[in-house]
Amino acid sequence: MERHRLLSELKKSGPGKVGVVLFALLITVSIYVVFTYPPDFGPIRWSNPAVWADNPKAAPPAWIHLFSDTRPAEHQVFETTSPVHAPSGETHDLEYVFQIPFTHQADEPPTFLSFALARAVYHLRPPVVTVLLERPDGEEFTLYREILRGPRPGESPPYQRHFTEPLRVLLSAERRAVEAVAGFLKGLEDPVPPQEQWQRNLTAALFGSPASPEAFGVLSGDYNLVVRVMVNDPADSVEKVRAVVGGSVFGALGTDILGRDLAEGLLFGLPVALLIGLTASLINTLVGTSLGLVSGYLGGVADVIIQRAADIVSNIPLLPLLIFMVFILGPNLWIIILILVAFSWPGLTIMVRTMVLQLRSGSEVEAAQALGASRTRIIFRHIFPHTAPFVFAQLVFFTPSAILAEAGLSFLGLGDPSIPTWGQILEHGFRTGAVFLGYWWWVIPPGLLIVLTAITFMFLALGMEPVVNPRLRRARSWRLWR
Amino acid sequence: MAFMEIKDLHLYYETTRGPLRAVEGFSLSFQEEGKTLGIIGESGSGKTSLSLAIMRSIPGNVSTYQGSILFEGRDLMRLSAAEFRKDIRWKKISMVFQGAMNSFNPVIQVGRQVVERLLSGDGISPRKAGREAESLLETVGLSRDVAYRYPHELSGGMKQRAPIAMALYLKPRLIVLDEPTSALDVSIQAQIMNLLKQLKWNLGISMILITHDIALASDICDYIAVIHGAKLMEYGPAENILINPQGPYTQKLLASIPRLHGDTRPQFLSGAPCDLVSPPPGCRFQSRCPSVFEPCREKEPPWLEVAPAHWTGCWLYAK
Amino acid sequence: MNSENVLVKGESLKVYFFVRRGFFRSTAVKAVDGISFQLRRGETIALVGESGSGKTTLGRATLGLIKPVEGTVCFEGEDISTFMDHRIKEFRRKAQPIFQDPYSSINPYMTVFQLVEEPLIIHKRGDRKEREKLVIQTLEQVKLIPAAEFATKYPHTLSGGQRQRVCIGRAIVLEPEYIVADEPVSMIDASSRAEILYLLRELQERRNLSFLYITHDLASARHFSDRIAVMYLGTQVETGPSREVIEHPLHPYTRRLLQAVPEPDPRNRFHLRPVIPGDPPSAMDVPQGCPFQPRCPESLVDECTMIRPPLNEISKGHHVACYLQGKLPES
Amino acid sequence: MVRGITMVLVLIAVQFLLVISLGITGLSDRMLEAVIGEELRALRPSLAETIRDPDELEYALRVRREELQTSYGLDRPWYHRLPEMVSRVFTLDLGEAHTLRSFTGSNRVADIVLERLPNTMLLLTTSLIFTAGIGIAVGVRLASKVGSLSDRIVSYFSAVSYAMPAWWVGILFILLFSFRFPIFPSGGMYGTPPPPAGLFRFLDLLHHAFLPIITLVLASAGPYIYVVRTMTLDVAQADHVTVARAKGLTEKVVSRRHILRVAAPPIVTGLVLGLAGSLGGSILVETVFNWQGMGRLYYEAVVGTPDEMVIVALTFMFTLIYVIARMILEVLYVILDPRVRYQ
Repeated sequence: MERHRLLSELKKSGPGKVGVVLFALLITVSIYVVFTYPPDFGPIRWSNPAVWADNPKAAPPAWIHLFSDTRPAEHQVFETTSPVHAPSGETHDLEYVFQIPFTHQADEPPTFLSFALARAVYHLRPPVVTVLLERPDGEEFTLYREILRGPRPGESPPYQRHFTEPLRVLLSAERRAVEAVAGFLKGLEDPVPPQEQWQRNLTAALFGSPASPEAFGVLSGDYNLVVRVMVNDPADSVEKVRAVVGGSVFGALGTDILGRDLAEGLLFGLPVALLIGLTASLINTLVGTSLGLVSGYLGGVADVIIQRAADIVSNIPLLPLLIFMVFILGPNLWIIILILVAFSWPGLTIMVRTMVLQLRSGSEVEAAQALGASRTRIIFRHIFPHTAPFVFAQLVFFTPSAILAEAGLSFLGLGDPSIPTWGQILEHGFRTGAVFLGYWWWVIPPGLLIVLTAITFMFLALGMEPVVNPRLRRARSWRLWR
Repeated sequence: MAFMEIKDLHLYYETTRGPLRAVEGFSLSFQEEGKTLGIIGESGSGKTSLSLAIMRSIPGNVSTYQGSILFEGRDLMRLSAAEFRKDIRWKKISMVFQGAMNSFNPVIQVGRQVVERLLSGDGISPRKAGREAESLLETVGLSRDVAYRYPHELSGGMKQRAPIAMALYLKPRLIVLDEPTSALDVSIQAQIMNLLKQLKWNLGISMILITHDIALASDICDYIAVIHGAKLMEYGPAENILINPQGPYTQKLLASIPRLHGDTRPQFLSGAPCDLVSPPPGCRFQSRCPSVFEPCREKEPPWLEVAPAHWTGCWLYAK
Repeated sequence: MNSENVLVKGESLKVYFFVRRGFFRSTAVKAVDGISFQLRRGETIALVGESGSGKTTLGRATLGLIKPVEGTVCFEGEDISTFMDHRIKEFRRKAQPIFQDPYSSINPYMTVFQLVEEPLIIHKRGDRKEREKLVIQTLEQVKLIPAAEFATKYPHTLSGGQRQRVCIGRAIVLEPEYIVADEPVSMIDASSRAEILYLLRELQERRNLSFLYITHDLASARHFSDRIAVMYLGTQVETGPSREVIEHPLHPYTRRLLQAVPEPDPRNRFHLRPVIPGDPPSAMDVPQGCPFQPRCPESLVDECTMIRPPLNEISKGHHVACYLQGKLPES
Repeated sequence: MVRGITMVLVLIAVQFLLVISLGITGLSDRMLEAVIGEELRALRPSLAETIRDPDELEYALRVRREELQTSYGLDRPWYHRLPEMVSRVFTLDLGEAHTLRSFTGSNRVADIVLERLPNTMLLLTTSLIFTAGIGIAVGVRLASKVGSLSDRIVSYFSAVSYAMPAWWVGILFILLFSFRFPIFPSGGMYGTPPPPAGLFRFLDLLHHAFLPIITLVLASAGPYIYVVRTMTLDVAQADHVTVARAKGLTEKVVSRRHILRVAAPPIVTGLVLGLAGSLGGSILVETVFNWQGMGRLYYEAVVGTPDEMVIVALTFMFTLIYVIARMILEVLYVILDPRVRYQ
């Protein structure tokens, strides 16, 4: 009876409806994440700096330009494997030329310019790599010129370079680029900004021309990044060239200080949060309910022991102990869940026991006993169904507590490092000073997601309240800290 | 002038299916002061709602509350809430609620609660209040020290007497008693009824006794009103109703009481009172009535005086 | 008395509960304190008394739901406390309770069909088909007609009387021989009480059932039982044929109890009803001698305060436990 | 009686849980070894100046190490050493910290903890008082108009407030009120340099305490309002309230004497249980606002350079605060509910 009421009540109440819709949404997104993300997302992607090297650091989300008049520099990544020119076999034409044309249309210069080169092979002498920037005003800057590393002792040809780790160069910080700019400025007649000023912000000079003695104006238009690789042997090769024009904004939710795409990490956090919440809640419910049933129905010594234990555990201030235990036992997701359960079962146990005691002396159970029903039958058919709606509501109610608890632990740096969670993202942001630097995109979305997830369950619980309330409100689960 | 006259009283509750008609078009005049009127009805007939309507103690989910209650020439329903509180509530009309054990605040001493009305506001000294509470409790047959006990320390019978003491506090002219003895053993029930009789005789207090037990009503009531399905079915002097009932419902109700003496077996009324959210047209008793005929199903029965001061609402007596 | 015909027999039954008082002490609540009775096949005994007189406890003891501290309950001549595993199950099939509150004694999560079927499942009766047939038959017997329609309903959609019929159906589906009906109609509207009682009587006649009818309603006891046993504070003070006990009560307690019952008579209102003074005492401290003696309105003889009066047969089948027999005026 | 025993058991159980986990995992030994290593490293240069012979130097260091091991009790297994520590803690002899120091430089744990205690209590008690005030005032008002717009709004607010991690709210406040609109300081307890003692210093403290307190209140008031509302509602529907109204008592008397007075015990319980939440929350909030309280200290003692003496002492203090609150609750219960008195 009450099972049906539970559902119909959920559909009727406002919070219940909102809860159901949100829950469906969370589940759908989680399923998407589970199927599209690699299972070891944490170690191989999130915590691997190489993956994020090309991204702008601490960039706000791309959509903020909707709220400002200036057009931000777009983040552009180019990669090519086909040179416009390759060695033809004649001895004086031993050169690979890669061209990366791009357009810069913004009210500010790019935040950086970088290039990368991967999988080079040579046979005699190491190739020479030169990088040039052709600007829309026809100027040409040589940004970089280096020779790849020569043969190591004991190495024999063909020599392979940058196969595992590409050669990565931050062009906008290169000495040669500074020289190129200085040369360019010297040729101008108008007064130009002093070197101390533009050297700190080289991209402004690379992507602009002096607009006044103080500052550079942005030079919009088509640029071309040319990468020349001089080789000594026609059999030498270069496979891949990559260029990144660093933007000032990135993606849907921006990046963190390491250039990680926050949207990606936050999305991964959703199934993790649901996993933590639901698993902890499920185990907690299972443990709490069974102990309550045992304690209430069997009575005697078992009852006394369980009740004393519940009394003690429920009076322990949770968070200090939780921090301590996680610190001792190590930050592992499952350990965190188990510790959470270890300190949270008494609420449910006490509630279930009280109900069982009432039911046990009631006439329904007595009638079943008089029929000769077995103990198992009485517990599962005549006692458990009465407690089920309350147990279920507790299940829903405990879930956000567990999510919040994990987030709190993660925020203290006690999260499982192999699995990125919202709490950990927040912790990283807080620890690296995101708050004090005003990196709001790093701090607000993870918190909002925690709230959204927790509130989904709160609304579900609120929707069930009319059915469950009289007894639920005596349960003490809300004492869980936040 | 009648002592109390209720005219066309309605009380509907709001439900998800529509209004639940707990009291519908209830009219009766309670002629003499110092007498007792019994209101008899099965569970779900609206008798408790009627008592709440008379006391103007209506709960929040009431959708319709109208009609008039003339008491000492004043229409109680037209009085403002403040006037009603100042002049009528507990001063002229008091009440003993159903479920006496819950009538008392568990954390305040019984005596304080008995004389609480004046303690808060109109102001009497606590000492005087204490003495008054003691003597009131004595009036209802409780010892003086009960005044200083908490409700959970009283036995069932004592708990039943204390609300009566509370109702007597301001010497009201009318006490509404809602099932004052339900869930009590016959022996305690008889004690309480004796107490009520003594109050009636000695203090001349008028009472309205609401109960499902017509035999219990015979113990004290001078007039009896029978309600069924939120409607008044029959009303008259106790002699007429108990000995010579006219409406089929009253007849059946009386026949369903097992008699202690004599071998007449009790009869029974099968079926349940009609649904008060969507009642059938015509008489509310039609589905259970043994002598139902055409008009009962079509139109509401007329209210007829079948004997002096004895009224019944039944098509059987329509000419 | 033909002993072959006796179905249930209690011999000097005593049921005590122990209640913690303070930290170490505990007091015995003497709910049933030395009661013997015999219930024949096809007979109904009404157990009458105020609340706290121990009548419910006695009923539960005869079903083996509570263990007496002393005395035995025999069912078909055998002590039920000696029943082991399968024997106890057989006994459970034959002896069934019906409880006062039809709202709390059935599982609200089960349909009427499941409720009535459950005893059959517990006792592994028949296959699905046979059980279905039996359940429908039973529902028809308890007048839940049309049975097929009622079978699919949940209890909360039924009225009090209908629920009580479901309880009765649950109790009789196993074809028991002995039923303890504990105030089966006190939660039902007065106007439909008789209907349930007639139903029980009909089932009794058809199946030769024996009833222990526990009630505080003396009038219904008169009409629906063969014998009445009046209980006071865990003891039997009077027992005899129903009519006899009602018309010629011997014990002062029975007399006062009967006088307290109102009959719908308009003359009632002109006089006070004789009442038993005071509250019923608690079973925690039962007075010495006759348990009724502190409230007894009759003049006391010395024995009353010293030794508990034995149950004496005054006329055929009419027993009373009182020293004042012959000294009391005829009622 | 039973409650009192339970509370003492709680204290003991927590300590033993702590000690056993410290011992079994070998963490205690490791921490002490690290401390000794640290001391020896500091000792080496000064010793090297007086003792030239390397062998002799090593020997001297070894002797010193053994001395230290004995003084820290490392020569005995943890199950001898740690219970002693616990028993000392129970007599409030908190011992000496290995690495942490108090602001005044003392290494006595009692000094370290006690100078933090008032800071934490300032946050806890102030927020508790605000929570109680807001919760009771709003909750009771709402109970009288269930289903109204304001009731629904506050119900949603409660749910949201329960779902919001307090520390995150703290971060938002910093972002908003310290960074975007610099009204309040982002952390710490006093400005730099701290104003001279007296009124200004106190005002400075209030200025710094404002955000942490608001954070704690915001997190706990929402759920508490809901608890008060439900408890009050529960009582408001009781029969004795109908009777009180029927008696003609004014609505003020009814709600004060017949509703609030009866609902008081569970409402107080809710508050004390909420304290358990705030106690935990204070660790996080103190961390966010760099508030020099016990919570922040606990965080430092666990996450920074682990210091078992401080961990044990602080856990004891946290439990003690909670247990004292529970004891007060028991006493209040006896005062508030006559039914308990006579049980």
